[in-house]
Amino acid sequence: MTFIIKNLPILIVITPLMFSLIVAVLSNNRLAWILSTFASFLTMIFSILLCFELSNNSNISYYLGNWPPPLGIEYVIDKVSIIPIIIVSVIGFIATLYAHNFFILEIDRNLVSKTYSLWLLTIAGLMGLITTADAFNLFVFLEISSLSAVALVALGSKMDRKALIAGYNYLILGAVGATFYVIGVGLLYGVTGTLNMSDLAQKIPALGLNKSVIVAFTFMMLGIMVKAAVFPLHIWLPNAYAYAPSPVSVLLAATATKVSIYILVRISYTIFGPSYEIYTFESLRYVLLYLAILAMFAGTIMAIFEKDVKKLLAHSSVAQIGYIVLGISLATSPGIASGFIHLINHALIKAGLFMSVVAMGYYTLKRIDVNSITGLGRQVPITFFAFVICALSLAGLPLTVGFISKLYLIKAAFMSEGIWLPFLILVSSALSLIYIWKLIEGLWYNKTNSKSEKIKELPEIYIPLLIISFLNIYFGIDADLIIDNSFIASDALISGIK
Amino acid sequence: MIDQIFGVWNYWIVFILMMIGLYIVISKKSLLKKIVGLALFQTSVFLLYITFGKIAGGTAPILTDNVNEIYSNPLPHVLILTAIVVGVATTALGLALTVRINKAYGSINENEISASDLVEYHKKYHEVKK
Amino acid sequence: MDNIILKVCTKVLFTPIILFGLYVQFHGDFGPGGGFQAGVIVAAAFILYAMVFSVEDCKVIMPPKLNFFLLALGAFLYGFVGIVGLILGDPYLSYDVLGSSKEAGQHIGILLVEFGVGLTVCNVMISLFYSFANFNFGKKNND
Amino acid sequence: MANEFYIYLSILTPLIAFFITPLLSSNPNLRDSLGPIGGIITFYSSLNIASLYLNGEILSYTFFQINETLSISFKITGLGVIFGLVASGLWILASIYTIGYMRGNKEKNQTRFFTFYSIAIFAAICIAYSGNLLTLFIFYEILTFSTYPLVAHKQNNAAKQAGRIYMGILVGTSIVFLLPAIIIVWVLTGSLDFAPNGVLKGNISNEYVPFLLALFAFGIGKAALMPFHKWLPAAMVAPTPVSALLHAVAVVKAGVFSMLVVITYVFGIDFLTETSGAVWLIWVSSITLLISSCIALTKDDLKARLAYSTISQLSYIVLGGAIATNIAVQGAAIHIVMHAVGKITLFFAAGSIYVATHLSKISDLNGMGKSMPLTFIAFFIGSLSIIGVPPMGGSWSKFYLMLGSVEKDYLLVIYILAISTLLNVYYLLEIPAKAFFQPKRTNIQVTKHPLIVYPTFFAAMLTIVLFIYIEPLKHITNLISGNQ
Repeated sequence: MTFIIKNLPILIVITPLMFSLIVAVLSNNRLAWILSTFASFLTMIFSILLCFELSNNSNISYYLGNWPPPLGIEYVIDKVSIIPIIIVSVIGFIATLYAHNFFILEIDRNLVSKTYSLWLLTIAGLMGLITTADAFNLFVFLEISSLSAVALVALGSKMDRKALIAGYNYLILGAVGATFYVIGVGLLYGVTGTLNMSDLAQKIPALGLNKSVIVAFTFMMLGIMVKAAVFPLHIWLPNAYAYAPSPVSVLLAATATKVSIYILVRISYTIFGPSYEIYTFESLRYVLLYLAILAMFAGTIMAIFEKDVKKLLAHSSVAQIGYIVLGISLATSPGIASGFIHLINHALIKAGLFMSVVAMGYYTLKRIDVNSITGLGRQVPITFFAFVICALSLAGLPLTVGFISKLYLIKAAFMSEGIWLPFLILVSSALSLIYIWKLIEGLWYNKTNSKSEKIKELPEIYIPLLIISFLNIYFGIDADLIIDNSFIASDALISGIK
Repeated sequence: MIDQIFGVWNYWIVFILMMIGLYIVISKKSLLKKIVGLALFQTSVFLLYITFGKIAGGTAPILTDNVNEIYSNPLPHVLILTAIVVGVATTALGLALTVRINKAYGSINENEISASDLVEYHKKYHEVKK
Repeated sequence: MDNIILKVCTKVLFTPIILFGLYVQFHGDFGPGGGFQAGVIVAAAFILYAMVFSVEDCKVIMPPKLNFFLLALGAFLYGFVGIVGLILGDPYLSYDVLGSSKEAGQHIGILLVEFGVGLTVCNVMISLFYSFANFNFGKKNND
Repeated sequence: MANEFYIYLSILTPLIAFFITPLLSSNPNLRDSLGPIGGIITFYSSLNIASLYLNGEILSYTFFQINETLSISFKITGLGVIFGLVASGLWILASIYTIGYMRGNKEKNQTRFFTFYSIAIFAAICIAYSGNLLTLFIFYEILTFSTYPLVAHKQNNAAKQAGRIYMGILVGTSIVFLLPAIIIVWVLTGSLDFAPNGVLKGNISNEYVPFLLALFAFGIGKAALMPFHKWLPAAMVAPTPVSALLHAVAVVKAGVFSMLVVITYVFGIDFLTETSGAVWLIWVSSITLLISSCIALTKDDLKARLAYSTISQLSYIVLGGAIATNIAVQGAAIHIVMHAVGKITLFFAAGSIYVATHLSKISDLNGMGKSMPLTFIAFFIGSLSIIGVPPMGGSWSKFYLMLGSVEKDYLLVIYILAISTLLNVYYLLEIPAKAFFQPKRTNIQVTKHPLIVYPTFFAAMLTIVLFIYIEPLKHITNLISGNQ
């Protein structure tokens, strides 16, 4: 079994990839689901093994096809990339476990197995994005993950035809973003002659204020900012999350943008880190900072006025991405660490919220909007319970993960920017309470004079949901694991700058 | 000055194609034309890469007995081969979506689509009010 | 299309086109060529057949299910060759261990991988053609 | 070890009640008896904690270490002992009263009500014994969220509106002001633990002290300083036991308790005196005190009047903290007890009037004294205690507050206290006066429930007992600011 340990960095990518090809040709939907669950389970096991491997050495590097870098493609797992790997694999597993009931309801029966194939392909693409240390290979995985994600989003068209438009917009914007990125990579390759990230990092500082590099940096950042849905490049996100099939919303909301933010960090700190003073100008940092603040408010305010609950959560995602980017744009060790903390925590929170909301939609067989949820809470008490926990976690109630991330984010903001920034963060999070409360209140209050019947809740739906809500509380109390690893990651990134 | 314009004419072509493509993506209302624009945009990037790889007078990088032969850098070509595949996939997916949109909405014009969504929304709203 | 000349020519040309595709495929080891080109050439044979006869006729010789299966198989082959190398103790996608010597291993590996690429490209082309071929681009059909 | 057992006991009892109550929904008698039993156990352990504290033993217990500087831990402080005694002692009374009220009023969803009632008590006791700002904040928020289902118990539109105001102000202020204040303390001092003479001294430059104190003062929305007082009258839509719990025992007391804790254990009285960072708070709380008394005059709804009276009484306590002398803080701490007992009497009385007659307007109460003498006598005694007339307990705290302001030469404060006492006399004594001396206008059916009337009367008696039996309380309050 040593070959498994030796090849873990590639196994986490090819396991879902190969299984997606097998699943695609199956005709039995249940078998497809079982195989997908198995594949995502294997991926999760491999990721966890990788975690243990990583505790012994600072990074694991893997040469694809035995070609050493900079010629060949290198896969690197270090203390930073392990965070999104764990997020994607764990959430991916839980979401796959959760997906089956929804897919057979929301998608044409003969398309279900192909849907699973796309689903695994998305996971594989995301994993590849995280592990690869080759700037061009990253583009390929970017497209693999986003094309399969677009197809998944568009599959929601059986329930609502708007899914097609949402998918189309996602495709166009995503393709433009990816092309921007690839222009940047091309320009960098033109001046340095290499595509390996660490090699790039070594060669760029020697070039000084080269215009090609500046343009390349801008293009790459812009391209990834589209993928990461950083305000104002987020417009594809709300519709894509809202009209996608339910499990897809869960998966994408919890993982896709997180991975893109991770790449944003990688580009600005790993590739351009050593020449930080020259290329990651103070001004760019401030661009990100102000965009993040705008995102916090714009996302929250849009969410307050939104009626459709899935879309509301998507708008809130925009705001939460703002928090993460804000932490990262502080460019201090506590700042980046708080960004990572919120990266993990928000994945847990949003996965839980989307899971409970789509479960309610599944039980009642209709789109959940603010008016139709009245009194639903008593019909589905377990789901409601999980929803309340995750919602309060989003609001940042103590003893939940949301509180931990808020605590560290505010501390970092206060330490580097003074009081005005924490104040803005807190005002926006107080505003976010409005839409959270609107939902909780709506679910809790009874419908006027109508006796609602209890709906039988399915264990295969509520068990993954309860796992997620438990994690929301558990990591809110025993936050050591997340906090420590985030600080290790941010220290590793910061040391690249110096 | 002349060198700035004509000496790097290949970059100018890349640049012009890129801007045309991006302009089409942004300005055209037809979903089909947007995809055409996107394809043009991506193609301009392929050209950019190939321009880097080309060495004046170079041949295909195949090993021959002549050691001193000049050959072009093969890596950008390989990369672009991948990028072309990705581009084809994007275009195919975009076209497939356009086909489905046309089936669902009876139009591929952005304005008409949003208008019909608006009509749908209002119908639903009135049903709720009744 | 009811042109008898086209039909006869297509029937005659169908096999040579595929043969040419295979030539390009296996020649790709030593000279210009390879899976991408070969796949497109083979797909062209099927597409020609479908255009001259009809898409339904083409679906008889290349059923969509088989098409999709081969598509997945090609990609699977690509990945699987990599896994074989991985099991034999080298990194993923390393073909050195496949044969008796390093060169022989590379040879076998590239051959198989390119065949997988060819298979996938060919079937992707055909399935793209299938999905767009029969579509009515007029106004909304009231079904 | 054995001594720390009392901390577990007092904290876990309401928590266990919280978990058991939903299981007993089919057996109302057993379910309802959990409250008094839990109250007695908690009160017993609080008494033990108090006596241990008086013997000079410092109990502390770290429940969970989040990282080196953050932990959820409990530590017994002088203020905590007082608040713990108040919360657990009045829980016994309130829970007995609640049974009578809920049954007499035939409320729906009683199980849910009792469930959240016990979790609110749990949060209040955890606040009392919390050993650092983080623990305080955590249970402060839990208290807010757990009382929401109680406030909005009726689940109609009025309850919905009130619930929104309640949550909006309490959670909003705590997030926007309190949390950054705590984080600023964390960044400045590197720790959040309470220390007998404050932790901020030497860590913050003097000109920022008023600013930080303002973040705390307005962040602790439960202390109902103007302009963040609106939630208290809004919460009046809740059933009366909830109002009693909110206004006398748990929520508002948690607010002023947190204020005092911040002033004494985070800033430190001496440090505040040195920097005179709390002077502005004296005026803000004085203004709150006067304005809310004036508003109370205008209210005809009995519970609304009591709510505004509560706002003004809370400001006494904040004022005591703001004066920042040992005696004033002592007075404030005593006032926590006195006001709790006094106000719970008034609310019990208001609730029993409502259950018996379904009247809530003061103008309708004319002449009711004859049909419910015990209730109105209790109301009268409670009012006297709030006003501060000996031999009621409330006189002690006012006495200490005045002493404190004399010590610091705040003569204006004394005038304000005097004026507000006059206002108190007017708006509180008007009610029993009307009930006893006005002719009865309407013929109203009066139905009494014994579980309501006796706790009310007992609470009234307690105010007198506390006047006589003040010594142990003085002992504890003497120890608050650390000088033995």
